[in-house]
Amino acid sequence: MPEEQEKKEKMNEEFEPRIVAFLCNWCSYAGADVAGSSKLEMPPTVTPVKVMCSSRVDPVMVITAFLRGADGVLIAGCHPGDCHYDKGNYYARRRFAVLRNIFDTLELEGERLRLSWVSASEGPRYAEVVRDFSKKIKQLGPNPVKQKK
Amino acid sequence: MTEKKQKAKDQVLVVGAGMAGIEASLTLAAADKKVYLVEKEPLFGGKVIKFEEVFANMECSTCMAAPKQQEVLQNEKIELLTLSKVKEIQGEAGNFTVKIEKKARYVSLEDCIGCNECFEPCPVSLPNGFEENLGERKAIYIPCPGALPNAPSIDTENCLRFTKGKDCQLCKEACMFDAIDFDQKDEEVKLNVGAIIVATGFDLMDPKQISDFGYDGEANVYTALEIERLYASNGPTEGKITLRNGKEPASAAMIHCVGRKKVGYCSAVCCMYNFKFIHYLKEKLPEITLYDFYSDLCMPGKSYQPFYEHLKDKAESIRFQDLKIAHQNGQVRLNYKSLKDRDEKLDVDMAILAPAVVPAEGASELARILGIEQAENGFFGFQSSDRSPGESGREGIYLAGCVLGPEDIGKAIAQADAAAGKVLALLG
Amino acid sequence: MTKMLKIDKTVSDGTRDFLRFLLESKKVRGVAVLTKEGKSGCVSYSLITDPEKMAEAVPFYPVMPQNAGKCLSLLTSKAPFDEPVAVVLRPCEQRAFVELVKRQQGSLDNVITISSVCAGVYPLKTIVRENEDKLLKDYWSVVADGKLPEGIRDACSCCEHFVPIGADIVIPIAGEQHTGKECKLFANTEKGAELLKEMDGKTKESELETKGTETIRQLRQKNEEKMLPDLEKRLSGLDGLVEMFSTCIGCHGCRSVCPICYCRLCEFDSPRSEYGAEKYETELRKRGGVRIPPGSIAFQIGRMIHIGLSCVACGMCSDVCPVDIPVANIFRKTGKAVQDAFEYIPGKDIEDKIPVTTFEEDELASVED
Amino acid sequence: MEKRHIMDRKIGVYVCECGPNIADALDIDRVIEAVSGMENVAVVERYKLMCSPDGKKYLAEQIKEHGLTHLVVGACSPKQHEATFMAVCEEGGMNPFLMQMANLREQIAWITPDKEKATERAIRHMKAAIRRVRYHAQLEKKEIECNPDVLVIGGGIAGMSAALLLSSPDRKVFLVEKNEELGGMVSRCEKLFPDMVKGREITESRVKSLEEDENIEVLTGTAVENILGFFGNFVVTVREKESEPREFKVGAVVVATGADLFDPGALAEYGYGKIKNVVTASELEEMNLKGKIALEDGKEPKSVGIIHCVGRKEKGYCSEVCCRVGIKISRYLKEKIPGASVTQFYQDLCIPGSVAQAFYEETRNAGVEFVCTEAVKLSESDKKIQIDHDGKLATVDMVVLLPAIEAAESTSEISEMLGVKKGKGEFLTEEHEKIGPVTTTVEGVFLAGTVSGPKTVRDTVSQSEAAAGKILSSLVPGRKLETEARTSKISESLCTGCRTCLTVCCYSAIEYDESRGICTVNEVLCKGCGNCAAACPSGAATHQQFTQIQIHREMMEVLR
Amino acid sequence: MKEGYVIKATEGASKAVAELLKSLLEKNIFEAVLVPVRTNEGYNYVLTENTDLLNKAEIMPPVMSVQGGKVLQALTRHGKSGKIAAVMRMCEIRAAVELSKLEQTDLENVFFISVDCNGVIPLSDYLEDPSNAGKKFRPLCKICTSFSVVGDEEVEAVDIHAATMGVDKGQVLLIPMSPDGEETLEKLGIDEKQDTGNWVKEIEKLRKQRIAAREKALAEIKETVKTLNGLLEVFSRCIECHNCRSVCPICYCRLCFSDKETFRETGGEYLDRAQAQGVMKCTDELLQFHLGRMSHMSLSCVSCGMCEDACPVDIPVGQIFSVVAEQSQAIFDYVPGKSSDEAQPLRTFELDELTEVEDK
Repeated sequence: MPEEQEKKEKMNEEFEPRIVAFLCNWCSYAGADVAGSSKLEMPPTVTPVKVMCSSRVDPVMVITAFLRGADGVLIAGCHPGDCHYDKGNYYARRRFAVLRNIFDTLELEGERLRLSWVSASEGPRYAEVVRDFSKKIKQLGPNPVKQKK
Repeated sequence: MTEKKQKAKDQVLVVGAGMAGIEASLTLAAADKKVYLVEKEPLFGGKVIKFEEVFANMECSTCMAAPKQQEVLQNEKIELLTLSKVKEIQGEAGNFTVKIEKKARYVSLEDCIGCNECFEPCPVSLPNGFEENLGERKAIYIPCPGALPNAPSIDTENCLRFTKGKDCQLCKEACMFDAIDFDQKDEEVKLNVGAIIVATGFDLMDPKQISDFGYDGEANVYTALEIERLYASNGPTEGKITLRNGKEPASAAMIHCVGRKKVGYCSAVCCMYNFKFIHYLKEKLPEITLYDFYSDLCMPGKSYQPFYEHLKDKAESIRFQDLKIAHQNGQVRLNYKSLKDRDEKLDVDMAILAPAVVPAEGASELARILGIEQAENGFFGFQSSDRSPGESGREGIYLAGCVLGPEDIGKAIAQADAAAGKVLALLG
Repeated sequence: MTKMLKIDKTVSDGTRDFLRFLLESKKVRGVAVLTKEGKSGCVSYSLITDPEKMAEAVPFYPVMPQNAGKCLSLLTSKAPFDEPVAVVLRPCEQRAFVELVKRQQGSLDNVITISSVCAGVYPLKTIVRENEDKLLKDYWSVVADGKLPEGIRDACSCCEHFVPIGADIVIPIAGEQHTGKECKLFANTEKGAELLKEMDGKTKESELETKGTETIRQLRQKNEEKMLPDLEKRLSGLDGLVEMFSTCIGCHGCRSVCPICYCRLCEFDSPRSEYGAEKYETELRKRGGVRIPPGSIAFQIGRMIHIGLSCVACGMCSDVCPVDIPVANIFRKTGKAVQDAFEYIPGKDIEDKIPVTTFEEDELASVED
Repeated sequence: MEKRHIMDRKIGVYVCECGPNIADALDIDRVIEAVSGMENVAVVERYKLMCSPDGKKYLAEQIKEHGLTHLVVGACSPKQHEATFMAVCEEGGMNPFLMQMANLREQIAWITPDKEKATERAIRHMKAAIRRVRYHAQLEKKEIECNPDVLVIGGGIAGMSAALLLSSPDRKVFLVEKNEELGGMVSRCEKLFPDMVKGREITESRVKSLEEDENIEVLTGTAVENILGFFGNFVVTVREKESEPREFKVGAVVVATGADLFDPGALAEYGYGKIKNVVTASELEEMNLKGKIALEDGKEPKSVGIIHCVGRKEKGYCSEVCCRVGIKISRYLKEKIPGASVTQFYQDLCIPGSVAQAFYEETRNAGVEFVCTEAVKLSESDKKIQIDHDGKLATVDMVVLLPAIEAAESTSEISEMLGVKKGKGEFLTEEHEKIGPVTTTVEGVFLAGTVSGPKTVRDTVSQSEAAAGKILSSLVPGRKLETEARTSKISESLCTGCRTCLTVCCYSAIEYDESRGICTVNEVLCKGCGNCAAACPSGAATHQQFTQIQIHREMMEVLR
Repeated sequence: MKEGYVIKATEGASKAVAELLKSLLEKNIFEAVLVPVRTNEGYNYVLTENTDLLNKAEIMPPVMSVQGGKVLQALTRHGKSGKIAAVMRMCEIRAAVELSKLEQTDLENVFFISVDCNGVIPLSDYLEDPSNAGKKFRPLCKICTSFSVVGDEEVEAVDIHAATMGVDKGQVLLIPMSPDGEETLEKLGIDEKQDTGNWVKEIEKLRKQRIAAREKALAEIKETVKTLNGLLEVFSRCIECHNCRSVCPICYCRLCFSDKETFRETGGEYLDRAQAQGVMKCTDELLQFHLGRMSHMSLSCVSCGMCEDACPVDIPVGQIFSVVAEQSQAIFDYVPGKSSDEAQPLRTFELDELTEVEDK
């Protein structure tokens, strides 16, 4: 068994999470760009998928991402009140709450789904979100889907 | 001299590329006017891009400004002239001839892709004015991450090449795009426009002018703009609010109406942004003790008082008459007279001044060049109810934003659209 | 006489070995076959690429979780396989797939079909609710006696096309007495023969159709004769149909699992087939009472018209019906009637045109006047 | 059917070196090699600087030369150059929406020091972009006819100013006022602060210009009964008292219906309506206009108290103008009744801006007293009024109350009629308090003046002119409206008419079509956020540039 | 204490209510009534104005063959019905209300008569042997806490409630639940009244037991499905017939997301997917279907158990959805179908809420 453990830990060591990040065009994607032009180093774990507004993110997309092996899914949009489309992010938040609840209730490692607000000037915050989320996922290990019996 | 020829009535000059200037330009361009947007700084966006958030809804100001800035840069109807100033104007409404002095950037906007590789090697470093001197920059620089246009400029007052005549090439060598061109010359651009909108904004009074407040840029007495930059996530401390010695303040006092007596008017926005600072400071330093020194609370309109109410308990409000600031070894002492004419004193780690809003540097010269009205207090236009705010006293020239006096962004934007409206009505 | 390879193992083990061989020898990139996860796990149709995983394959497990034809359509409808894939399917499943390919719902490119002389399967509910091990034991022992297992679905016990048509490789089971110790692989086509090469085992020329298969055929005919009259009695006229579907709860499960029903959005889910207020009004006035939701008969008849010609009588519809309506029997009967009229055996040959998409000058005189 | 057209796509893939920025940070050749085999990829090239004039020319030529149907550019952030390359597409005769950018610089090169990893990521980004772009469809900006005429509701200073600025020979302006008279609040003030010009002069000069202007039709004593349609195409129904309703078309609507004043009667402490000689500011204005400021018994008041912030606590906001109104009124009193003592009871003096304080100081120097106080209570004591302010007492002949400005009753109807939400203080909500002070979330509907909150005359005028400016620039006579191409759309066959999309749309861009029982998107109003697409459970609603399949494909490559 | 009107039920509650309906028709108070009626081997909802047909009415049929909410959807999706009275179980009424929020039913002219529901028997058990009725029950019925209209379980839409629990045999207590209901009952001129105390006591007693039972049962179910492997284990039998969705009263889409072309891939891609783990099930998408469906309807799920009934492979899908639904609904303390003015939570929002889900 212990050796099993070791193997697992070792795997987690080498394991590089694959994270899909839905970024809203106006705030979070811009924030990611600022992080980039400020040359803030980030783990190579996150691949952004641009959407116009966090409210475009359909729960089914997130579910699909998870079931198809995403180790983490990040949804990032404008801070509440800042939505470029008036109120979109509030709807996004509700949808996320429901989705996250489903995952938590069924113990599907809901921590793999994250909602964060990142504004267009928050390059450093974006970098921090990426680092922090990547760290959490690394601790969780690979998506169970990829190792289901 | 380059000359832009086109029908005057289809062209408009907008002076000042802050929020008001930007708004006016976009509104005019939408009506197919060719707009020349003149900005004296190497970057544009005005004061707003220095703020992290704006009262009363605490919206992220970059999120407000950046999309509009991008629009300006991508709109082929708008030509942004940075490092430029109006030198001379002739003609009348419908047909002005304007001379613009355009300083050399020494970096080609066409070739530069904003990779920032040129800063590293530059041997000169100096306090960054954009960061209220809280951070450093090189002689070739972009004022802050995300600044637009996304290309540096060479500051000839500090570049060795221009000051000491040294043949320093380091930045040029570092640039892979041959974007840096020392041979660029200042040029004079001649424009033929039908109308002009003036939106050159404001400055904050330099508190050094009033010894009472003990501001010297070294003691832990700060101006509002310094706090804005300290809190800004793209600022010199990436949003950490610290004292000059890098420590976190345990207490801070915000002082309203700094210089109000001197200028003789209420600057309209100070109370509100002081409340905003309460939010800033409490968010970053939940333990901090805050004092809010005010004389009258000015929070006009439907949405300001609610904002105040949800913050007021986070700071002790003190209504004062006179106030002096003294400091020694880091500690700041406030000596003030309370409303009940009692003399009080209070020691804090940090004092934050809300200096009066004053006309932008060079306003008088601009008024002279344009031949438009300027009030004693230095602001433009007429403060009369029977003239519309945008009128400048000269037909074809209209005003928008804080050139008219201190006011919040919403009013400035409205005036910008109003000015644009007048232009469109005039030129058809 | 056809080329035949004999492996001295149970028909399942033999087939498994053969499939593993196909993967190992890189003759195919993948194998589509029934699998069972562990002991407790359930049976489902899977695409295997790793020889190791072949251990999970249960090629002839006597249950049909989904019509494999439908699964193959899912796998190939967007674009065909780009490399060879061997698929194990029952005769009805294979015919279903061919029908779907005729309708552009899949592609035979790079598909190599392995089918069996089918002894039928148990109803899903039986497998789910009764002792699986016992059922399996019974099944194979009965098959080994050259008989038909007890309790298999009606559709199977009356099946007439249980000998595959046009499969590349055929494995006899029904009517084959030695399934317990030997596995025969008949190479039906050139492709099939290719696959058998280098696979160890004794090759010889042999006949697929034996006395065994004949007896099974007769058995099944008898079963049908037993079943039909009763069905016909109940089905007499529209009332009979209404009667039989009176318990229908309108879940349309029969449609969802039907391999031939490939429409993305069924006519009967479209607003066109929904009643408006006034329609109810008139119905109510006419009859004094309307059943709601209405139109379960319209749905069934409509479906018969849409798929009758291509119904391969695989029996899935009966299997999923929550109220045990013998949908499959009804469809089989009505379907067969039209199919005979056009002498059309659905899925027999990819070249046969679907009768409704073609016509002949001198046909169907019988229906005129 | 998808099968068929997907197959004959020709995707051109171009990687920009961005000088050393991308070239040094990752192995572009490996990226090229990795994507070359992909389905539909016709050509893969690298270029030193794609956004340079040469680069753009090169790209446009490539599109023509290879007859590309789709384009993927791996370069900097789309925020930087998407517009640039979309223009290049049109240059090359390709629909610009068939292009997709992969952000190799900001989001890989500059944040991934390890070249190996950077390259892997770049490959993933590029593949994702390529997979996605295969599903891009041509989108066209539609041009729709629009009506340049404008409806201005409300004939106060706001409405009049807007109408006058809008008027032009090729645009008709309808100015609708429910009262018989134009002029609104301003015409009911003798003078206005800070420069004490006459209110009537201001309004009358405007009324005159309105009457002379044949492009403007003034409809007084007329109510707006209904407004249907959308930006560029509104249909308005108005009715003049009992007469037949009248219908006309306009392209935009300016709402300038103003505000009301808080009723002090609601608050016992002021004894308004009970105690004699307690009047409101507007009542005093009225007296003043009539020529005489007097007590009920006709005598002149010798002492007057002016009380600020009446109803401020109840309303929860500061009405901005009251302090200055109070100062103005004390000027009236000093002027008309020399020797009268005037005392202002205020909480906070709100006198923002470059001149108000001078106005205040002059007045104070003229002998008006200013008393700062928290709470005030009035009571009657032998014909006089006693003012209890924070325990201290003062006695005066007359008290003038400065009531808060509150949303007019009519605001609710307007809000219903136009779908503009009510917000803080029940006033109409601007699209954005800061950067959209006169626009609303309903495109083509503009706000001017106190209908969106308390304002000075000056700010009211500038808002009216701003509304006019917005209209002049967006609704140009003879020019069509260009719609956003990247909008949502709703599939007729899949829509169940559940209206979930409609309820979540922040721009009222979705309408329910009773006859067909489905929802439809109004492309003029849709801003393309895609909220409806995510809200719709059956995917009947979709965003044309962010379709489910585009995002799914992109995502699958990311996860591959 | 509320009062109810007493009607004789010597031949059973069903007959009694049927008689009530007859008189409602005869008095032309309604154009027609919607009730379950015995047809051959089954029970079906029938809309009728024919009083004879009401003799075959079965107010509380032992099985639920079609969920009443779906019935009303079929009846009013394309425009409101004439003025009708509908006799239904609570879960059916709540589904109908939920559907009205989703614009799938128009209840303006529907007058609801609810009944104390003691649950239904699974279809399969009934088919196996009708005499199972009243012995076996749907698992979800056994733990149903909203089987009546007392207190928390009050549902605005109900006009009259026909109480049978805690009411002496041979009687049905008709309790007016709305002004409209009150009025209607007065029209019928029933003289005998009785207070509802016993009934309330009885309901509350039973509810207490049910709440406990529910907690226990759902906790057990949760144990079996939790974690990915648990979920896969339970659903591995799923054959993707999607019966659960087709019979669900809340699933109203014409085309389910799971049937869209979107998720189809090319043969090559499927092979690559198989490669990843050596094997790929053709039912690989099934969790996407079930989780996706949860994300769409769990807020409105009324735990009626139709889905479970219709599942040909006996997956306890209803109970599993209940486990999730209860939690989802708790987030917005939303009770589906309780009140028609409460917006379905995904169609609205609060400015200041749910911050606990951010950055977690």
